Amino acid sequence: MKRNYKWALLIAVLGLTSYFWVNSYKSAYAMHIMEGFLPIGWAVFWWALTLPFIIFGLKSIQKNVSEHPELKTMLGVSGAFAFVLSALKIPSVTGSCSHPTGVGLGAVLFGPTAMSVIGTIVLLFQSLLLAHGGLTTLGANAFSMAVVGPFIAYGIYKLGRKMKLSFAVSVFLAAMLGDLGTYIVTSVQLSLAFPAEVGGFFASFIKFAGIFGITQIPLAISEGLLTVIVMNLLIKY
Amino acid sequence: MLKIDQYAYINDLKHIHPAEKVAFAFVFLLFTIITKNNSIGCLTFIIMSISVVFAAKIPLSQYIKLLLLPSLFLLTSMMTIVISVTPISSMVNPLWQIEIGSWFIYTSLANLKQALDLGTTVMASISCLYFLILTTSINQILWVLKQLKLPILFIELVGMTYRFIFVLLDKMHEIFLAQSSRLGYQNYKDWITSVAQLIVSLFIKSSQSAKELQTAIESRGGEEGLYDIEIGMAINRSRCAGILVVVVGLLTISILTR
Amino acid sequence: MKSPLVTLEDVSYQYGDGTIALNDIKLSIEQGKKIALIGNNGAGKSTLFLLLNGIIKPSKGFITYKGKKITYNRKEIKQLRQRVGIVFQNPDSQLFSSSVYEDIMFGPKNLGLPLDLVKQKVQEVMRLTETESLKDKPPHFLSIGQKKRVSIAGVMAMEPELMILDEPTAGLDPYYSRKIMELLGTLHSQDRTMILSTHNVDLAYEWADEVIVLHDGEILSQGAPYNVFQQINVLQKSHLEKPWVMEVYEKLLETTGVTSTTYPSKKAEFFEMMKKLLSDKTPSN
Amino acid sequence: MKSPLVTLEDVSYQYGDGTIALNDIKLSIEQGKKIALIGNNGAGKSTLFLLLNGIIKPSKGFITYKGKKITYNRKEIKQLRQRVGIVFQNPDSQLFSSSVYEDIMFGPKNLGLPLDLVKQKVQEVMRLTETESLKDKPPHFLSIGQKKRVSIAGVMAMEPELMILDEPTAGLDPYYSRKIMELLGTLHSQDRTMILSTHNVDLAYEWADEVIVLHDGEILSQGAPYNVFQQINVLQKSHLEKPWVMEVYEKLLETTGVTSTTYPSKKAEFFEMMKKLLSDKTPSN
Repeated sequence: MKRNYKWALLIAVLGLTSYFWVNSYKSAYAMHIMEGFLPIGWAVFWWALTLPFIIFGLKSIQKNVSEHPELKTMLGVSGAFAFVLSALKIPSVTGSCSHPTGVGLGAVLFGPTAMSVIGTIVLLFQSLLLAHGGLTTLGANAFSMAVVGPFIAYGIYKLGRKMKLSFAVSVFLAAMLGDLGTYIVTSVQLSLAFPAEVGGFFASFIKFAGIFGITQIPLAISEGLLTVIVMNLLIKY
Repeated sequence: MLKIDQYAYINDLKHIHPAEKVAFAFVFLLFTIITKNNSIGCLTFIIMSISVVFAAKIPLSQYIKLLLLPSLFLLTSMMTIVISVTPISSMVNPLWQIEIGSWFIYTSLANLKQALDLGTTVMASISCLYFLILTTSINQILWVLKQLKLPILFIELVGMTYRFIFVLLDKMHEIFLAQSSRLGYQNYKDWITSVAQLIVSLFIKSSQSAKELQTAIESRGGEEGLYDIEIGMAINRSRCAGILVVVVGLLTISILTR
Repeated sequence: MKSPLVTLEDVSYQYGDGTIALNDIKLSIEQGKKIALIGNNGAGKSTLFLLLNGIIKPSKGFITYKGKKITYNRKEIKQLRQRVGIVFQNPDSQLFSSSVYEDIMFGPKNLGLPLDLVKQKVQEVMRLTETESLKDKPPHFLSIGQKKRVSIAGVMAMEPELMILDEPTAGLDPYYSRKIMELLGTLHSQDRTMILSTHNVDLAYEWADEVIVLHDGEILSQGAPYNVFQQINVLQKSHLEKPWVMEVYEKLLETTGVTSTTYPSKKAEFFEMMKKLLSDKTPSN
Repeated sequence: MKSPLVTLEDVSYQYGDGTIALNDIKLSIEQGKKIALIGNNGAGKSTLFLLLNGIIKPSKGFITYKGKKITYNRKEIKQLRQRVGIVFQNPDSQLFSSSVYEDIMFGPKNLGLPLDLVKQKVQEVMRLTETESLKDKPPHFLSIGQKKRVSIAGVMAMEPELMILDEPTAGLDPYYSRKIMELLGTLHSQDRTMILSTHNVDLAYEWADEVIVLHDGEILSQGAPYNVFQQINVLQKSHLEKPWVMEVYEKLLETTGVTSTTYPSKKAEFFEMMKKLLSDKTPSN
């Protein structure tokens, strides 16, 4: 276990190094599809796909709130917490910045249904207060970041625990694969909107996934690692 | 603390009714996205930029900084669209190409046009978004969301999130200073443990804040109507007429330049 | 004798984890008084406030309001929360709306009054607390002194009969502290009882009609400031100091050998008394 | 004359949004002093502290440490942060680790010392600050007085030459305030300079060798406490009051018609002087 941890740390340091080296300027937000980027048809399509999750999430929160009124303030503050984490700009040694997205953390803590609502609100504020992402593209961004990411993270976490993986490994995989899932869905969304002339969707997907992978894969690893450390600290409390 | 939020409260259009601002921004935004017409795109960008800089009096340098913000994503995506790879056997009509083994790396005219159209649409669209967020405070946006009859629970969560963003940002800054002054964040290993400690510490404080907020709300006798917003202003008829004229104008342009 | 506004009859409160926050408290609060509640961190002040406002119920004993025992049905709780207002110590968790105006409006609106009346009340407290110019600002634009004033306005707007302030001057510099205390002076009236918790014995001595010392969930003393602060054993037990006006005055009496049972209640009064005392003693000068 | 520990040479600091927090500050801090920094909310105290610790750089002017101009290379910044320790006002944000022990260890560990030495230092400061019994507790379970002690221990463990405390007694009741001030008494030495910011003029007057009054980003006055607090225009401009010991003493001189230029520096000393003064005036008694 001790050895594994050292290895994980080594890999993480390597990952972080390459991530900072490749990408010295804003990258976590690179996965926010900006305003006007998606053709109107696709924008509507992704909204339509996301809305049921939000409505379902709101319904389940409403049900719980009537039993525990304090849940509402807890979720409201959690939204702010997730936003602040995503805006966390801490200059690291190279002078670049990192932005932990906290999708995995949120999903493991609050469950994926509540996260789809909170995540959408966080994305709304990211476009309103930070100009990251957009309003017409909010549906698409919410689908990848507030729906798919948390569901994957939560599913992997539960699966990992069932398969008797250690807590740390489950959390790491959950957070990392949640991030990767988000990145793949975004690539899918982009390539559906902009299929290649030759090879169509698939060729385009390879291009988008390839080019964003350079920044997103190291980021997913570092986020996975960070989430493990955070969860370990949280358990101590 | 957050620049955009500050401008939203102090800009020169802060007293214009939010419904008008939202309508103005969305009319242009929707026309831009739906028509994907370059002349509409350029017109939108010019009108929005003028409104932001001259009407709302947002400093030009700030506006340019904001415009550059999504450039990384935009340029990466445009490059991805422009450059294609295909087996040499395929039939393409490239503008430019190189051969590597049995593959073509090439750029076609259609790809180039698609990328440029995309660039125009995106710049026009984000100028609409910037007009909206730089002139309309969250308070006014909450009012709009309420008029759109979104679920109360959703609006309440949005409102609380907004308020506590600033409380927690303050706390995060305090923790960050305390850590730095005791030599946190000095190298990679310190960096990641320091960030983790900061997140956990902030999480504990968040849950405390939530409890305090709950007590404060209850002590003032209510759980309902947390964010009933009063907009102390009326809709201006001539400006509404102006927006109608814009709609007709944009419609005409999109038909003429089809 | 006036009938008391609120009484606590052998009230105890125990938290879920077993901590006993208040232990068999007997307390009676008279209408129109200015009461300073003094007690260490963890003495049970917050618990007492939440009990008075009906947020929590006593584990043992009961509370009466204007002679009527509180039974905690919905209507009574609502009424109680209107009549007893709490200004919490941390204004950051007290203010939750997206503008000052809406925050002040929250309380009166919950009372179910007609909107016109609500607006009129809000206008009035904004004038009283000098927060009109802040009306459209979100709370995070305010300085800490302004936040305090807005928190007070939000509670005032509900027109409580009993107003509780949890360390209203905490975190404020002397200038803002004085401003807040002046504001509390204007807000107090025969119909409005005030309870203020503080660590500052000098402030308590100058401001209050009555001082209550709470220690480890029990009331050690209740009475006029100069009476309470004369009880050496109470001060020692609750780790308090004597207000300096009293201490210096007592020293002065001791040094000059004069005996007196009246105490100066304000700094200015003390200087007057000192002058008189010394000129009596040294008529030649 | 001793050479100063730190000097600020015409230092200004302007925040990103254009606010000028400090304006052309000239300041020299001598080794081994106990300095009280007094200033209202927003006077620029926090900015000054962050400058001394190297977290921010002056927009204009420069800072010297032991006569050497600080150039802000990595090594120097690290050295500066070790030599100048800040205990921030809000212990809730100062304590971020999951246990008291780890929190105290955070600073020395970051210095890159061998683990044995780190542990030894932590042990020592825990003894000094009486926090041994709290060792394994998570910080948010502590009382506010305990939190303060742990924050001080965390900074002490880095063995700073200059120790800055931002309102160390804020939010504490009189008992804990006294405890903290006693602790600061034991921690101070000829090799350890201390700066303490406070709103409490009485505390500043009794504790400090030197008082600095900061107002609106400028230094209004610097000097021995009784000198600074005699400057009526400084007090008025910065909305401060005179320490009561001084005020009462002056009134006493005025009433008795005695003139004197020496001031009592402590409460006990004042009472002595009062006794002497009055017995001189009224020898008959």
